[in-house]
Amino acid sequence: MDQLFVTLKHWLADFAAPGWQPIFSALLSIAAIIGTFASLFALTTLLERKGLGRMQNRYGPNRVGPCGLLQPLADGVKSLTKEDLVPAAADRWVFFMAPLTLVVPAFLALAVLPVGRNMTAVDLDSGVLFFFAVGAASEVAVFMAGWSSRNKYSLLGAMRAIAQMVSYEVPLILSAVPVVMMTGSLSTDAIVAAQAGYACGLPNWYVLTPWGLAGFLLFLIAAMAECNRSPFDLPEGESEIIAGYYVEYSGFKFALFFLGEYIGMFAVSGLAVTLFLGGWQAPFAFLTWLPSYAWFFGKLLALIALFIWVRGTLPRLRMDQLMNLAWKFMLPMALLNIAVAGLWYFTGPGWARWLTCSLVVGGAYLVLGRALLSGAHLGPRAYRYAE
Amino acid sequence: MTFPALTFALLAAVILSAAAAVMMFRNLVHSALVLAVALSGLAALYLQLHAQFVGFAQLLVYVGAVAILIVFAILLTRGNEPSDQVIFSPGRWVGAGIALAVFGVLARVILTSRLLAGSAPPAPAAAVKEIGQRMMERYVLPLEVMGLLLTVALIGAVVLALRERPSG
Amino acid sequence: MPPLPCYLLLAAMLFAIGLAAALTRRNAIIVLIGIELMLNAANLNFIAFWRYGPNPETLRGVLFVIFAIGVAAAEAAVGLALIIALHKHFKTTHVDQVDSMRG
Amino acid sequence: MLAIAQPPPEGGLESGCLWLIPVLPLAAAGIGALLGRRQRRIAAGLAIGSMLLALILSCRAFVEVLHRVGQGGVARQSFNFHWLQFGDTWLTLGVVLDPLTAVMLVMVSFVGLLIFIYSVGYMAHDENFARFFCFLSLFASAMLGVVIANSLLLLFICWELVGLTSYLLIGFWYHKPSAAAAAKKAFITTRIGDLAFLLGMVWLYSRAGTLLFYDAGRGCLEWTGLPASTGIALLIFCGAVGKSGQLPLHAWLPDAMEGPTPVSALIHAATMVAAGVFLVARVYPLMGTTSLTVVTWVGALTALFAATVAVAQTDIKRILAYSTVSQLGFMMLGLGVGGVAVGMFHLLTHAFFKALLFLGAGSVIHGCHEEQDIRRMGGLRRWMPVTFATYVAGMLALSGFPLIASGFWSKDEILHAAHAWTVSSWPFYLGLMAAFLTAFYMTRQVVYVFFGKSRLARDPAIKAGQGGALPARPMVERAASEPHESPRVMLVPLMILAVFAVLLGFAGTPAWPWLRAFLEGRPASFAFGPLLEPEALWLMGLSSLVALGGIGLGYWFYGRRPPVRTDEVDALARVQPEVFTLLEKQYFVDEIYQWSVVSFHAWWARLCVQLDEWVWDFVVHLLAYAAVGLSWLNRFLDEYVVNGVFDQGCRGLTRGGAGLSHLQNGRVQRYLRVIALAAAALIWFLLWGWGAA
Repeated sequence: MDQLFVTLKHWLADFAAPGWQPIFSALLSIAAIIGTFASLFALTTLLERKGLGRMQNRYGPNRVGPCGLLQPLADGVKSLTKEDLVPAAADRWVFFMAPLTLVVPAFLALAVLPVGRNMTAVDLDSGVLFFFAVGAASEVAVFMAGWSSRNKYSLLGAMRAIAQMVSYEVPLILSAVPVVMMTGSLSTDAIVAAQAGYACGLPNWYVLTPWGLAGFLLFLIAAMAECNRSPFDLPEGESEIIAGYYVEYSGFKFALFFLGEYIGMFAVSGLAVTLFLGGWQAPFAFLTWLPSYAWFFGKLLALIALFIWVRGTLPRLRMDQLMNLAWKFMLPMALLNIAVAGLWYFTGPGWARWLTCSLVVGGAYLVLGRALLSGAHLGPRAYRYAE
Repeated sequence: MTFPALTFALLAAVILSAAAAVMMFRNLVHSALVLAVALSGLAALYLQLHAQFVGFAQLLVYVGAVAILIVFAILLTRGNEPSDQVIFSPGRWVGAGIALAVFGVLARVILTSRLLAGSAPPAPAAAVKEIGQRMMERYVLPLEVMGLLLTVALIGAVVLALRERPSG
Repeated sequence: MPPLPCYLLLAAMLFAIGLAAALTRRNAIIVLIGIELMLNAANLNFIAFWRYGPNPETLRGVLFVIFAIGVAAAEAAVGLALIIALHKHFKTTHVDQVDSMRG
Repeated sequence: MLAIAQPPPEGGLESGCLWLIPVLPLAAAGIGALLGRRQRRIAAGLAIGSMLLALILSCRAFVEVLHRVGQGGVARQSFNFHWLQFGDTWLTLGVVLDPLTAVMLVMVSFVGLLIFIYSVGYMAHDENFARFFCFLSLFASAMLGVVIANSLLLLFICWELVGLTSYLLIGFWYHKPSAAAAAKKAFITTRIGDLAFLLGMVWLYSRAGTLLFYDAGRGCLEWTGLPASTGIALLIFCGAVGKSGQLPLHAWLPDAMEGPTPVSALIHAATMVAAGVFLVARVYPLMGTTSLTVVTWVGALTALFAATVAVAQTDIKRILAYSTVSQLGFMMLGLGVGGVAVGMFHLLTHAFFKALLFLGAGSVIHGCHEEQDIRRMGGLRRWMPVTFATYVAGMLALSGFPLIASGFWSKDEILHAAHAWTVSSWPFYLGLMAAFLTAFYMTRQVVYVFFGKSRLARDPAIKAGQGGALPARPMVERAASEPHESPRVMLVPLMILAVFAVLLGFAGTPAWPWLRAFLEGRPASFAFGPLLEPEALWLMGLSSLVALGGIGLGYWFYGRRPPVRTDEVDALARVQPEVFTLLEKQYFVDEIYQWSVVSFHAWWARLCVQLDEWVWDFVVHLLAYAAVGLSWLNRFLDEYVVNGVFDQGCRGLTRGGAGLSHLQNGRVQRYLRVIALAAAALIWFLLWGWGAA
């Protein structure tokens, strides 16, 4: 059961000509990944809309199919059949390349995620680095989209998005560093393997250590900002810059953007699962009978749900708040987290390192948070009306 | 024509054409974008040469940072409209000639040297662990200097790009 | 033709193109891009020599390239900042119009 | 000093962290130097904290030495480390811990700590508070360095540092011209002695080949039969003379009182001037009989001379300064006649009670609003009882009040030794007279300051500078407020010092010569025997008689009818006016120096000027005229021969420069092109040379 898909793939691969087997199996896994995550994307859009609807006290989509289950299908058909507008002043080539540049790296990033036991598409020796490297391409894509469509709003949105992504990439990577230090490898498989086993009933996940917890939270926040999710969705704020850098996109290209964003979200949360939540490992020893990929996707969906929840809950940040958060809070916090991981590593096992590390992390959190909030005015805004 | 040779030929074609495009395009933004293409091609070439880490680092640094930086610079210097005036500097032919001369010298060096005529040795392993250990043991001083340099560059860039004093 | 000279030739062409870009274009940003291209050509040489040269296990080429990439990043940052300052000061980024030290 | 961080090859735990003792205040000084003016609290805290730590470490060292002495083990452990290498010989420095060092360490750091605390109160209103404490810590570290040095060189280095800090602190109020002058005077005068010291050191090195005191049998003090040791010893003694103001180099010490009072107490009474005595004690093994005789005579003469001068002074600090000089003379006398223990004993007791007296004087000055002239004080015991009590304790100790005062025991021991001296009996009598005078002038001062009626409020302005008095201040400033008692932070150190000034004497009574035994590395034993020997009794009786006599005479002169008016003629002056004037003018020593040394230099300078003007200038002018003539000749050649050619050359150059300057147009790309072309050409040339193609 656990190895079902692996065996299936091998069985299929045996049909190929002997010289072409590696390429064939690679194609197989690519197809599997694309299929899985594309359908997951469809599912997620539905979940998001319905969940938000519930949070905002309204029904979500409930017309197409049984209680709106077929809504994604309808959307897909609609976006495929819509007219594909290209602004007259647009820079055609760039305008056309932008969605592809966004989607392809996103899918590439999925390749290194171990979605189950022996179910990593390519196990690179420097997988995490690969992940961030291809993730970097999305910024170029955003710029291409925003700049090529010759629209002030989209250019502004692109600029905002790039500034935000560049700022939040730093804490994102830095918060992943402690895990790499602990595992001693950049390979995602090795990282998952390092979190195997259980201690006194709890799994050895990194999230269950002081630095791991801090890193996980930092990583989540940075991830939200990285894929422009609320509350960091300034670049796409409908109310401010009508949907930001893809204002001018419509039809299938728009769908591609949408897809790209969601795939990016999956990828980043999948990495979070891999780095901190023990990948496909079961949380408790007595639950290991469930197949590993089930655990992976369960955790993934849980994180997605968290994202949706946050989106439904928190208001949008201002630009200065965004930057302050990135540079004045998360960056120092992540740096200190690295140091704390080193401390953890060098002070041998025992309650002492628990105490010291949690004290350092907590103290830093208090100090930095206080410093961050010291200048900020968080009270209700004072409206001034014109007489 | 074997598989590596094929990939090499393709990548070389991509890289060279992209680089040439960088030089030729009127529109600076296009130049920047194709520069990103060329550099990603180089990264792929590194991968083919079994330098995985370097390849990904190249991708991360150049596509993720430098290209974006260049684009920002272009937009900040009003360079994003395709310039209607001539884009080449006076004495361009001299420059091109010199570039050609340099290439000629290099090519002659490469083609006439007898040291390079060796078949491919087995692919060396550049495990990330190895690189990290080397960096921490033997090359730790360069590493520190590098960190210092980057910090200085960061501060210097900020200071330079600050608004100019009215006195200056 | 053995692989190494191919890589070296490619690097040489890349270098020449970068040099040409740096020598012939008016815009300072393209000059900078040309310099970046030349740097990358050098990096390609390093990697190629590491791959096909003697005792690759020392990883010299790789490490050198890593450091070179870092330096290139710093150089790009400072250079672009310089160009921006230049543009603020001279209201142009054409290197042939910026030929005096006093504004 | 940091080189000592490696574990010591010889000696126990203390030598390991002995070097910390001077380094702590040094660090405090270093940090203090970086502080801003505003951060007074930090500066004081640093200085005092470091001093406290140093004191604790010193006590540890002391206890350890005590322990070892008690076991009868070797009482000395030294620890040396290489400092400089010339050729194949290493110049070695080191630290030593022996009873002498231990005692001095505790004394210096303890008195220093008290005075630091005191200064917090005294300097409270000074805007250069932080700087002051920085200097103080620097001084403390240098002094401790002198104490623990095991190498004459290291000792000399710290010695010079001490001199420097003394200069800085005397001139602390450099805006007062008198202070600046005094600082310069102190620096230069001591420099004379230090020059001799340096010579002696070099000589010693050339003879002994090492400057280490103790080096496992190879140190220069462990050398037996060192050739020319007398000359060396005398030269080194000159350094001591300069530093602790013996005749004839005493002149700087009284002027040094221009500095803040804590400085006078710490440097010019308790520690630095004692450094000279300590130096002699340290190199005692080098001293032969001849040099010891010299030491004795210098000490005895200084003691008497300074005591006589002190009788006639009217500046409260000046009196104490001269008394310091005379007490230092006593110490030298003790060293000369009685050996290390005798001198050191008086050094210790004196350090305490003289610091006490100075701090008391400081408290008085503070209370009287910076008034220093004792003729404008009086009756102060009403206003500042604590100061009065402690001051009287110090005064009794200094004037050797029998049995209870520490000064009595130490001075008695010195006299005892002097009496037992075989070479001559004069030093004994000189010492007796000095002791008598000491008691006398201390009584005079106490009466002037504390008894009678206050002469503060109402004073007819004394003419400025008369009788060494301070220039009179405008009435408004001083008549403003009554004298007041000083703050507690100043009083507490006074009390502590007073207690020690009384009690310390019992560490060296003939009955229980603990200190002597300790310094000689023997466990002490208690026995009343020596106390009751007839000769000892007789001497004790004599010295107590002398002390009481001095006090009595002083009271008879001044105490019966304390002066009521400021411009009143001194009681002694009424009896012996010209003697009094002579004393008041300090035997005109300064004037003598002025007429002899200074004026000689001035004369010499003038002579040089004359020579310069008449002889050399003449020659120069001669040559100059010749040169002018020649140059006229030259000019003709120049204008009509050379210039033509030259102008042509210039034009050529100008054109060439203009041509070349075209290369340097600010075009970056052109430079780049040249570079690239040159690089290509270079590669080509290097690989194939020009011939190939």
